[in-house]
Amino acid sequence: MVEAKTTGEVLRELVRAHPQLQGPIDAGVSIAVDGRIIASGLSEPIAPGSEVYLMQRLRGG
Amino acid sequence: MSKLHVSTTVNGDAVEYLCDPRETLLDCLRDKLNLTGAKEGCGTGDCGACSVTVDGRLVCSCLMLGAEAEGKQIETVEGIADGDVLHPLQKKMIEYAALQCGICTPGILVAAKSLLEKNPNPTEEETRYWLAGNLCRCTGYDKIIRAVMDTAAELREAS
Amino acid sequence: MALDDRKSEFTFVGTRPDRPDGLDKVTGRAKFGADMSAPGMLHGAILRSPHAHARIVKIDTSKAEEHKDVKAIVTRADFADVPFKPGLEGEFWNVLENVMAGDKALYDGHAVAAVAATSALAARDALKLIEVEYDVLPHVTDVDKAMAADAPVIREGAADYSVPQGMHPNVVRYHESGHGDVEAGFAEADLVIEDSFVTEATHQGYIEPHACLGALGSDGKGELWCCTQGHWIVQKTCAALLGIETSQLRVTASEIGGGFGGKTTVFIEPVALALSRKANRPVKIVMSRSEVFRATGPTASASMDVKIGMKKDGTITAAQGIFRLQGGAFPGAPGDMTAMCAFAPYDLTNVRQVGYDVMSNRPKQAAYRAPGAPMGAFAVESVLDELCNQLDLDPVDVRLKNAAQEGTKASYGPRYERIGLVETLEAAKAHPHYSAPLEPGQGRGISCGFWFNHGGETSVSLALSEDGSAQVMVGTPDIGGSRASMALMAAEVLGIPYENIRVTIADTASLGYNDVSHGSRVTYASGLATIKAAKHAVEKLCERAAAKWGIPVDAVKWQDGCAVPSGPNAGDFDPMPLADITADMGRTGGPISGHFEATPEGAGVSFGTHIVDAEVDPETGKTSITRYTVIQDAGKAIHPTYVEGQFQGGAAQGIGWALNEEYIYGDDGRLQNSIFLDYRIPVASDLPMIDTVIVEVPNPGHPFGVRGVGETGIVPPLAAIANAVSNAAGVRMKQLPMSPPRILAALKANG
Amino acid sequence: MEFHSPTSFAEASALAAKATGITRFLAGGTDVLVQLRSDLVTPDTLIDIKKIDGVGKITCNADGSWTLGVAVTGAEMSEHPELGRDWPGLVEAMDLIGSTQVQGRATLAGNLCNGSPAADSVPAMVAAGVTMTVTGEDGTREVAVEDIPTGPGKTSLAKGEVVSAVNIPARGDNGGDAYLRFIPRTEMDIAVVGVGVNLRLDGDTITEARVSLGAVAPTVLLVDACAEAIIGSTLDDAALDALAAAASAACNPIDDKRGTITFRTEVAGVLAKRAAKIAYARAKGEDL
Repeated sequence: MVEAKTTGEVLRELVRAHPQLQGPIDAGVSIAVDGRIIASGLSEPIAPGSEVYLMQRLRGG
Repeated sequence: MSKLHVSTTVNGDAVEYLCDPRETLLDCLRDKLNLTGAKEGCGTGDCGACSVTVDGRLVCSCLMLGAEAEGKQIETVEGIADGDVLHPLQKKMIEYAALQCGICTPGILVAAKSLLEKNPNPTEEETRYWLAGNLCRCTGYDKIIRAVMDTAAELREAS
Repeated sequence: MALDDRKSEFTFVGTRPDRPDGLDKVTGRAKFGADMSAPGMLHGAILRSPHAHARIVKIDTSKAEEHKDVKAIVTRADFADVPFKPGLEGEFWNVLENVMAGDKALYDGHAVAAVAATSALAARDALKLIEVEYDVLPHVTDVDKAMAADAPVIREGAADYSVPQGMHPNVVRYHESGHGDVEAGFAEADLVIEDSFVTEATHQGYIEPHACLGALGSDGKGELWCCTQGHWIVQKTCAALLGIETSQLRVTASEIGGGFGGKTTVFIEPVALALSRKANRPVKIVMSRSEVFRATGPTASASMDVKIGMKKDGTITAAQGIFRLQGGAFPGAPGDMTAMCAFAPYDLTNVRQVGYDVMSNRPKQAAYRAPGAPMGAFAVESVLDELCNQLDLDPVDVRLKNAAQEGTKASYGPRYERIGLVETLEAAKAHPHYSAPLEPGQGRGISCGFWFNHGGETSVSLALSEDGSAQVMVGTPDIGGSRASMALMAAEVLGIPYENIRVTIADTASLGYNDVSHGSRVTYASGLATIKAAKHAVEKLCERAAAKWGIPVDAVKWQDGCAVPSGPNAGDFDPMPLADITADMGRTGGPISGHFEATPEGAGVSFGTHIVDAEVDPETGKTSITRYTVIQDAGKAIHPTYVEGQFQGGAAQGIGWALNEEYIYGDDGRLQNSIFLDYRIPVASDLPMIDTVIVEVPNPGHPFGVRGVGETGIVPPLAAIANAVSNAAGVRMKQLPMSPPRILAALKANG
Repeated sequence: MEFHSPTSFAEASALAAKATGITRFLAGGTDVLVQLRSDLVTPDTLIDIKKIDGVGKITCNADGSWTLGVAVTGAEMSEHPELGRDWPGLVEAMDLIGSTQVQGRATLAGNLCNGSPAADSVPAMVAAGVTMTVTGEDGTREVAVEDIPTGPGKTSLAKGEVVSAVNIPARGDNGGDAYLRFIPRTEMDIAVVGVGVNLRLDGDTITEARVSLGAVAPTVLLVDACAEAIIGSTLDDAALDALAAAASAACNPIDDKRGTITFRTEVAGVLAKRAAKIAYARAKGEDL
């Protein structure tokens, strides 16, 4: 359980709580907030009660 | 390996160049005459992006040596428009969005023009088979075929 | 980002004007990668390994150096020392190793040295004078064999954190996701089908081979012209590989003759720059088609196991997929993408997916249109079709019954925002194609497909001229008509005619960083940025009008290309057209421009449904595609004709992939079919007209509702065609391409 | 590379005879240029034979036979009304090679001398009984098409010999020919299997036949067993089955990027039947 108001805070707090996540996060992750996939922005707001989901970073062709 | 002197006619202009016997007509058009409209997509005659006509005959300029152009009449994509007036095929290609990236477009235009000169009323099948040597990877050919056939119809009406 | 400015009524958007680069492209005037030359230019050529896997013992360039026309030769030693890291983290190292081999040649076609000479022929001749001593090593090119215990190791230490203990070192990344309890779900099913599927690697097959012209001085300043999907990534990568500062290299994107994901990285560009630095002259390199096939990025090949359980009424109770993707001698095969996309169209209670990224002695895979997604869809949608056949259910009804909707928890985790899958399925069901009778020997197939779409770093500037026209500078190379789309969106905001707007692809010195034209992001992200930049300019136009009228700026609004007074106390003024404001802008406060930069984060996922009829000759196994319909959600079609073109092109590429395109390796590990004669992409006479239906379910993440359309269109075809062929032939086809020998063998095996 | 444009076959032959290294004659160039470009074969001497008088002519001789210049292109053959009426299978076989663009350059002699067992025009020429006039330093000789290729990329022509004319027999009465090939696409492919059939009827009965297979052995095959299977028949189902069996039995193919042994063997029989039916219908005067 981490407390965060933005996508960047989520990542920071996750690594603080679970240092083993540093590897995956360095390798690139996207965060889905209420279904919207945030590819890289660290300042996207997260409202209370939002569903947050961590995914491997997406790549396109 | 001495170079060969070639005199030929391109889009009505008398031109001369010196070429290595191994250089293709496409090499000579692009590198010596700075006519870069014809493209090299394969170098093996399989993609048609380098299509030109030689004495009225549609060929791949990558499958002909520059030396063989001596005394010939060559037409390239640069010669299709009449001054500032686009050929109907050129207009239709734009109108139909029959190009996406546009790399195959010069070859398609040269080949389609050659088709319509030979057969003013081609069926869809005839058009598709005539253009089978012109690869397009973007469009799925649909809009290209429609553009060519509509141009044919327009030219028939005009004549 | 707040989208307070959403729009659903349009003046310009949705019309079909001529593209701004049309005339250049029909007259031969447009300058593509190979069309540029420079004073004093040399021609480069690259020596490539004939071996699939070999230690490079020695490279002797002395004879080539003596060639009178040779001005420079480079090998790996002429590039920067880039650090090695596992997985994709060390992507610069991976790219460098791919651009010029280090200790080992890792695939047939791997670059080992390069020459610059005064002519292209001389450069090619000089290559023959370079002597390379190889110690040939055992090789592997097949994904399943590359994972086997006795497989030769491509590179120790390449696996990243994600790979579980005990896997072969060639497995370099691992992905697992899902939710629910698949075993419990399978137990609930009336019918469970589990099957294995194989797809071969295919190439993006753009008709323009890679080409570039580079100039780099010993002062570290350089210029590069190249055909690329993204010149900032080229700038950044080349700078890293050559050890120069990024900003000192100016990269200009030429017109690009197709990319489809294959031009999202560098191959020859750093080599041209290294040669140029050494020779102190500009160097041009143009790949041959054979080099394109052997040494640029094909897509991954795949080996997949899919298991799906279904109730008699068509409800999917559980789904599981294992997807093994081979991406050449480097990390990057999109096994994770395959896994995440495979079941994405469906609302599943129990789902589990596993993806592997496996290395082998093949060229480094590059993205190809929805990378990874088509293979997974082929496996999943084939099993679904078989379930429908065996349970005697309508394939569209079953997909509708299980279709993901707004709020569905996606197979890859998050919940969907508003999506348009159901709308595409309903359109499929209503389309005359779906109910048209079939001739004997024909079969019909359908499939759904999904792709994420992408936003990415984006920067756009817009400047107004005194005559009231506008120039827009975008940073995403225009591959399929995006300049027209940008101009339409700018016209919509500014309220001036489409024709009065000129859109230019700016070079790296003229604009901030822009992500590559990939991920179906251009119309979405550059479009969004164009809209925002235009609004930024409109704000300034309103300020000028307010100042001229002497009223507060918030009393002015922008309407139909004019500033107009707004609100009860604004005063009574005639609308002030844009051109009236710009005419004297130099005297009223200076130039008026708009700018926007961001990483838009609302790309909006996209779905499509394809219907295809195929006819199989039972005596020869030859397939012809007799009818094809693409139905896809575009969110909002900015220029519908180019949206249709994307749909049609995706279908055509899918037809090639499904039927005939494949990388064929010999036992020696060499690519057997590196020319267009033998790598069989569809020709005009192979295809029918391709019907399209544009579904528009607006993307809530874009002011005009745009969803990218470039990639989703290649996701359903493999499965849709496999289903059509299987239904025509009466035997399930599980391997792509479904070449005639494979179909005939399957028919024979089936009696 | 030296480049020559002789004006007679004698001169061309002499140039080739005294040349050292690799020598190639350039007619349409659709194979020579591909090999040159890909560094597969870089000739030391390239002899363009298109400046020789008469190489572009199609002549119908008094006895009904045809003489084609060695630079006559596929497109010119297809556009010739009478040639196609006499030998539709042969003209169609040539027309199958490559694109419209390639048709503007490719020639029968070039297709033959490239030595590919998959060359489309060759089975049709063999079935038709075409011969080549070959000019060497010691004069000319006439060689049956089937005697020229000796293996992939190899021919029986001696150093200094050049094909100087293509001779197609008179069609004669009640005859028909056909050529079919299998390719995975509709165009732009190399034959995976090719079958040429030429036959003559007396009433409904086949009295003469020549059947030739391409791409199923190191050289194009003239298969007597195939001819025997249908001679004396009215091309009934039994004869067709025997023809297919004989065709498949004659196959000695390889597995390669274009097809498998099994596939080629099977499809050779299928195409032999289909081609025989077309040739038979043509011999009956049906317009196909």
